Amino acid sequence: MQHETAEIVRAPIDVAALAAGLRRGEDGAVVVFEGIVRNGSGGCPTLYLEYEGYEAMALEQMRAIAGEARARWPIDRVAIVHRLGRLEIGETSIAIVVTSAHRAPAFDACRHAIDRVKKSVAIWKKEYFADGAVWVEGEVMQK
Amino acid sequence: MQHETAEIVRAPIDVAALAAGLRRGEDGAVVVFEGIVRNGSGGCPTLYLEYEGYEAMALEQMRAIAGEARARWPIDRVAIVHRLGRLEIGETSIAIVVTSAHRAPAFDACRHAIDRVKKSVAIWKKEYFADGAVWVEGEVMQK
Amino acid sequence: MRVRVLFFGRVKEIVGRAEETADVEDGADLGSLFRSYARRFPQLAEMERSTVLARNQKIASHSEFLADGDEVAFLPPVSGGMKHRAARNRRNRAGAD
Amino acid sequence: MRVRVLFFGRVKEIVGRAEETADVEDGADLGSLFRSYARRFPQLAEMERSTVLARNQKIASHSEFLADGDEVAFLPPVSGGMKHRAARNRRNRAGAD
Repeated sequence: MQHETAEIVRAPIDVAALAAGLRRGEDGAVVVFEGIVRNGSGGCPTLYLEYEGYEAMALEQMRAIAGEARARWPIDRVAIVHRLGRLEIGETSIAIVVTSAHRAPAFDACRHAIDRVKKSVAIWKKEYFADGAVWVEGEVMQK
Repeated sequence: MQHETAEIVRAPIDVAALAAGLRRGEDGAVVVFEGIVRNGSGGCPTLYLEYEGYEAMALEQMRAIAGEARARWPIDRVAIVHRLGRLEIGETSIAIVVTSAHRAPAFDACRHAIDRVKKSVAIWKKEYFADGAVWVEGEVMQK
Repeated sequence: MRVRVLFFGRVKEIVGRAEETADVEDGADLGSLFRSYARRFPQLAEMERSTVLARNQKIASHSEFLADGDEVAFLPPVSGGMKHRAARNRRNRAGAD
Repeated sequence: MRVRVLFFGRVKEIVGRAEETADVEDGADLGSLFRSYARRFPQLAEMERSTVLARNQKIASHSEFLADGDEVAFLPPVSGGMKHRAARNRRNRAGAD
């Protein structure tokens, strides 16, 4: 396992296996973030989401975010895994795992990584409702 | 599954099952913290740790910390599970899982919970080395 | 010269395809390529401020020159990770389009 | 009156047992109970500042009065969660004791 892992998958993300593969004897903390497909809060329920990506670019961006986290905080390893394709409510679209000797930098790095992913990774999603679908447009892409 | 779960166990913590049991359709974020037994950074390696607790009091304190997190942040559910007994290097001593519609309060609540656990839960550990053992004394217990 | 052009998200639906090959004049920059698509697809013109261009998988400004064989991508606002709060508003707006 | 007294962590090793029953005078408070143990175990006296007392599973001050049947616990600094940075220093100090 590398110190920085970025992966794009189309099957469910096995977060437990991912975290187990990262941890080592010198780690005292593992912080995991999972983004999950949730129901809308309005009247019309979400049926499912479709994620698509510019995969080569997205992978490179995810790797850069992992590297940035390791450059900025004294952490051990970072893995960022994004799932594409059709996802149902409750499924994990993204998992970020950070291992570290101490907990504070692991929390900081994990949080920073998900904030960056949402702004600067070439991935898009379309939300499907009973009466139609819409591209969810979040943030104008940043470097 | 309750909104606030506190558990003390003596077997390995199945964090994946714990997180899976908590998440619901209205959640968009899961933040997991795992504290793991790590090797010392000095010359003499840790062999293993023994955790003991004043169980009735510790459970009550863990429940209070979970409740405090839910009172303070707009999150969905909180589970705090601490393992007691002999733990080897690399094993998880504590897992905290927070589910939430949005990620920021999940990160804040999870981090707050582990900070509070370390200061105010009646659990102690003894670290075993090749040449002896020592009670690890962290923080004077706070309310 | 020829460049490969990729479209994602809403841009892909506006253009009606995921990718195509485009012939561009020598000395053309990314801005001129964008404008040529914006003329064909007025909805794309409205998205100029929010659509980022990439050249060979790196974000690039409109003033960057194209080279033969380049891969250009039109990238509308991204939405990786989990749900964005803005979804419902955007949907209503989309419905009013 | 009689109270149950529980010892944890290093206090348990100093006292040499995990719990015992103690007879205390009417009107005794937690402070007087602590002092009676501190007289028997000088190492415990050194830990007075860092040892918190609980009465019936709630943290309690030394001035709190005891009642028959109370459960009192002597709680040295806690170390739940994962490893604390201070461990190695403490170990060296313990070795010098």
